[in-house]
Amino acid sequence: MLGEGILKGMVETARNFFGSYRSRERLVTVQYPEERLPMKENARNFPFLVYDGVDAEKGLRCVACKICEKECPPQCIYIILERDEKGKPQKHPKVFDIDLSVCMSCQICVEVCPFDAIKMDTEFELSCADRFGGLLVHKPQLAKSNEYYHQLHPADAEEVDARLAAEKAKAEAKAKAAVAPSTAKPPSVPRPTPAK
Amino acid sequence: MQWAFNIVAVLTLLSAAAALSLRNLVHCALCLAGALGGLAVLFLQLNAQFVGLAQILVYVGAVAILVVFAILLTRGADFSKQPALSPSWVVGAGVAVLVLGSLVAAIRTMTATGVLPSAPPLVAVRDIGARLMAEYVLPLEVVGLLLTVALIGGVVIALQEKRR
Amino acid sequence: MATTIDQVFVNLKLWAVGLFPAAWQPLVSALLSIIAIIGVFATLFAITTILERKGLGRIQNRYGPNRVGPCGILQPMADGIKAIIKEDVVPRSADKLVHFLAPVVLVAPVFLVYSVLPVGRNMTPLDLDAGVLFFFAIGATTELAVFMAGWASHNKYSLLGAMRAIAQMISYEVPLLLSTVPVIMAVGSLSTVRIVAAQTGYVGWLPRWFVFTPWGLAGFILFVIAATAESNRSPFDLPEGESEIIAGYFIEYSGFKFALFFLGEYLGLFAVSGLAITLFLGGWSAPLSFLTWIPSWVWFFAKLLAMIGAFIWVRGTVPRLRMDQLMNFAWKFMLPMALINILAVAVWRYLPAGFWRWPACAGVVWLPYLALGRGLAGSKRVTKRVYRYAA
Amino acid sequence: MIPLSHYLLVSALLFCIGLGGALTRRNAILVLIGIELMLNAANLNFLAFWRYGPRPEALTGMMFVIFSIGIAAAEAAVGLALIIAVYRHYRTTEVDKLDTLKG
Repeated sequence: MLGEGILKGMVETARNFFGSYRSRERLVTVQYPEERLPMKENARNFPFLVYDGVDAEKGLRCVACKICEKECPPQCIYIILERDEKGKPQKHPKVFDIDLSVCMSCQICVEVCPFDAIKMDTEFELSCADRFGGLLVHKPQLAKSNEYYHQLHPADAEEVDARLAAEKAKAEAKAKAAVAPSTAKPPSVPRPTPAK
Repeated sequence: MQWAFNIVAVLTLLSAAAALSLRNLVHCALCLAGALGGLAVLFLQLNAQFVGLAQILVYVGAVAILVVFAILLTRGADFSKQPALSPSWVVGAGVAVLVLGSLVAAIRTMTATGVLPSAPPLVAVRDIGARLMAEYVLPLEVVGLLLTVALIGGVVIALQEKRR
Repeated sequence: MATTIDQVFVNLKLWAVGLFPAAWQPLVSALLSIIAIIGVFATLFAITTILERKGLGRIQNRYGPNRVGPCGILQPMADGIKAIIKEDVVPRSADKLVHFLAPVVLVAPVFLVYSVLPVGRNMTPLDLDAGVLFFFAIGATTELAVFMAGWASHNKYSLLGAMRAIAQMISYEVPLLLSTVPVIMAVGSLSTVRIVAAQTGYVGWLPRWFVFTPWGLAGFILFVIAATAESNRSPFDLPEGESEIIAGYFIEYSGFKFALFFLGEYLGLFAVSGLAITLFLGGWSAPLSFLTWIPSWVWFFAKLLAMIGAFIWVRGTVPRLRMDQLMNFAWKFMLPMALINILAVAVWRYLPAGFWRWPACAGVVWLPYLALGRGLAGSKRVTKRVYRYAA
Repeated sequence: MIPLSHYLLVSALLFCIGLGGALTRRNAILVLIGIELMLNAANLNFLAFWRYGPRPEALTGMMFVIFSIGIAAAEAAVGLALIIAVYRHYRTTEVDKLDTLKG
């Protein structure tokens, strides 16, 4: 009969209407600023720079190799290498800017960085009153500690730390071997598991 | 009442003149709707409530929309740069002025000028209905038939021809 | 006491008009009515926007607006302020004058239409002998306003939306008008006041509303469906189908003019709901005879809110129709049913009062309904879907 | 009270505007608009004479106007359908160009 389906549908919507007042579980909305969903493990938004230790300037892992600048598809990264008084390049960026209004969160900079110096942040509340300058972030704002990275992506951070420690141990062993070549082979170091 | 009549009459005549003199055809159709609406107000002033409302319903609600559809379907809206007036416009305008002159002359020499109406007649819609069903039932049926024929005829004429 | 409260607004107006000299009184009376209509129905518009958003939210298991004020009840004010202070953008190639006039031509007649609705006992601003005709005549100008808006914007989406809207409105105006004919035949008058007066009696304590007769129920359903289509509400909101033509005929409007379009749409909805109440639901009369002590205007607005609630409920349930389905429904179902309903009221009128005219009249309406419903369902050729590209 | 001659004058002016428009414009739709205006001018005349006539309760003029409105609606529908058909055939709605007898 014509109209039967509409009546059935109306009963269903009425059930939704009254049910949403009776049982809270039906309501799917998250009341955002007060109530937040936990962030997903692999959530990512915009990149930031990792530093070790306490001093953001000294501990910065970035060596200003500019690979990320070249690889960045929308070209939102801008790096100037630091030089000392004689003009000798230092392994440190003098300027490291990211234009967040251009960045497309592709994570390619993270993939290509050989030093695990740039990682993805999960911060998304970036609104600001300044239309042009506000989203161009500089090195001091970009530099975040390794502990912060541990908070965001604990599993990834553990893995990165293990790998870095292993590489460091390997390099030390190599140096030791260079100092004393007569001794036996350097102790075998477990190969770091490749990043997923 | 005089000033209300004057305002409505002037507005009606102005929009009627605009409906036939503007270049953009859609503007013409909108002005036509305005003129017919003004005419409906004149009807209402003449105590012809039913006719005035029927005028709005039929003309503003239907005929004006029909004209607009016709204009858009014939691409009249993108009016070209060629002259809007036909080559024999002088003759046409002359005829119109002549008719106007003779009509005005006839009205001025009318013996019954300034006849004032008796008491305003109170016409109930019920009376109109009763008349239509009793005295005027044959014309009513004929109009009904005419409208049906016009409906079918309009559809048949405007129907897209299938064969080339 | 009950009569005092019932007539409080009538007496208030009489008192206010009495303060002026006799020559001014008609003008003052008219002005007071206009102010009351605009104030009351504009407020109702604000209430309805929040009701609709909240109701739709709950139907979809959401909260709806709940930020501005307690439980979000100040949301309409925030919307209004936003609409007023927004920039008014007019497209460069638009026809400026027509673009400006369209919202005015849309909203002004809708306010005029309220003057024939009896919102309470002795509370009809304009008691016309041809009240129902006045309603439809003034309401017909909306189509012109829709066309003006769509054409003047100089945008193909708006023009398409306007064409759709006009085609839909003209198609559904026929069943809308024809579904009122049974009531007019039963009452023998076009005056809204007389139509309500004919429904004020009670049988026992049940009201004598027309909706409780077979032809009245059918007429009411047909009228409400046609009214939904006339006021471009879901499921007949093709003219503003976002997925196809963005916002239809008011796509190029912003700021206050857009708010005017919104206002016009809702005011049109209230007007047809009010007419449906007047024609079928007994106007301002109480639903049960022992409830007559509640003022008549309370009943009218209670019924109006109930109608609005039903419209919101339908909007939350039924998906949008396709253009051909819309037209088929109008011409193949609504129009024949409206004509058959006129036959049914004739059967009702000329059968002697008693039990037998109930099944006779109901049969006259019900059997064609079944047949037409089957026809509509049978014409649907459901074939197995063939995928051309996806293997 | 407004004298009868005022209504007749308005009606005459409206009729001549319609006549002039119908005779001078090129576009067929405008010719139709002119004819509509002439019809309406006649309607106004009928109503004015009905109102100011000797026996308004006979409703003669009003009946004439009611039928005239019905006929005008039919005329507009058929006329516009014809214009659309002609446009489809000749790709023009200008009356001056529609001068061939053979389709």
